[in-house]
Amino acid sequence: MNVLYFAWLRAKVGMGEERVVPPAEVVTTGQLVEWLKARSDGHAQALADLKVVRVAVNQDYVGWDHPIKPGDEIAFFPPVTGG
Amino acid sequence: MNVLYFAWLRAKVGMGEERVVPPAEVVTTGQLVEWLKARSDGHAQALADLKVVRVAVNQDYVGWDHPIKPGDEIAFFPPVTGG
Amino acid sequence: MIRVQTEDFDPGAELEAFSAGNGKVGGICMFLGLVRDYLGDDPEKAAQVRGMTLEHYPGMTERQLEAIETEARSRWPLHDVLVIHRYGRLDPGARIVLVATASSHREAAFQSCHFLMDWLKTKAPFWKIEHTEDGDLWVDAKDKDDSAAARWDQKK
Amino acid sequence: MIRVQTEDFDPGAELEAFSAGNGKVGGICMFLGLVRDYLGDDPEKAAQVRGMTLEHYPGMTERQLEAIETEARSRWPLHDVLVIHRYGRLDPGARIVLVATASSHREAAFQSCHFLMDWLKTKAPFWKIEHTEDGDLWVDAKDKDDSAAARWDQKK
Repeated sequence: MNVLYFAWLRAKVGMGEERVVPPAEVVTTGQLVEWLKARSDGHAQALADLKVVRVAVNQDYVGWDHPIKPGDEIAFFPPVTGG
Repeated sequence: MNVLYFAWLRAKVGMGEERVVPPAEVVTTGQLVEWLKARSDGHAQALADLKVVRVAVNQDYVGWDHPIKPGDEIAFFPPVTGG
Repeated sequence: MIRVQTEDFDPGAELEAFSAGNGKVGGICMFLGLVRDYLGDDPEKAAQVRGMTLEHYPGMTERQLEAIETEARSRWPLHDVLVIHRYGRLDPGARIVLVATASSHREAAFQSCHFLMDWLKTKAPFWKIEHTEDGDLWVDAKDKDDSAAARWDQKK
Repeated sequence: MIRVQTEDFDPGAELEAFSAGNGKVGGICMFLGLVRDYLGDDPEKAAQVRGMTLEHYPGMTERQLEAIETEARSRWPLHDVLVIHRYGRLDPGARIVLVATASSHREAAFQSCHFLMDWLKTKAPFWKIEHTEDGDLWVDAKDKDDSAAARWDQKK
């Protein structure tokens, strides 16, 4: 699956996009977060406080128990500040 | 005093403006209305139903017991419909 | 600023001049009122209005609009206010009124613009006569305009 | 119509094209958002912002804005909706966003425009970074934007 990071999450992770293949038992957005945090200090810092992180699956806002599957586009970003 | 009529009140009275000198006992807008109604059928028709008439003295909205005096500009008109 | 005029205006040019150069303005809200081509509240009565004429009370109009502007500025932190209202004969589709407010904050811009339109509708001495196929009709004041204006009394 | 772009836009020209020729439009409400030259909510911190950069999530931005437009059209009788949102580097005073709604009735125009801005603020995936004398600062989301958007939930 394709994972995207925006704004200060991108800065902390150190990249805007990565392709990942998590193990089969990672089936929710929340589980993906835990798995991603083990990949690097940058990931761990970016995803440390989920109160200031939003997640979208295939460009729709979802919660931390939302199912994920191979091929999904999963994006992590801070609360939005446009307009 | 100078009396002005606007919109359909002007059409009913048959003029937009007239100078009048009411007797000394006419000291409120409501009393002026009663005195004006006796001037012509047009006046009587225009001022028959005060629920659909507004009055301004010297360009400020006032009520029917507002004092009037020589030299005032007194206007009668329907509820406004601008904007 | 208040302008009462027969001439048309250019909303884009007005907006450009209005917002120019004040770096503290974060939001501008603008309302533009147009002459509709149908009668009353029913769009199905289309193309029956051949135009309208707006009569006003010179002097009192400006006085009331200035009072409304002053009231808006006392309620919200505004950098600028513009009200343009036309009178005279207007064709269907013509611009009637423009209200614009500029503030540092969008909520103040929205609310003050809305307030100005609602108060203008019930306090500025303008009267519309519609020119229709069946003759000329004075437009009646609407109860909903009174209630729209009244909600700002409660918020004061 | 939704447009997400780096280029500037001309609000007057947009407004002219937006309102052209529909005789059923009685009111147009427009909101224009600009880059302020000060930080946070304090106008006294003037001239500290040298500009900002707006990042967004291409694809999701358009998708969310279209969903917001659809929602607005389902709630109010609108003849037209326009949302333009810029991204990339913007100088102080630059235009960021334009929202315009056209309806037969002013209340629908005002409410829908206000709704679009409030929802856009909390749902469209844009992020601002302010370039200041002291470095670059990501702008924090504001609670008051959430509560502004939430009031429309209650009204539904």
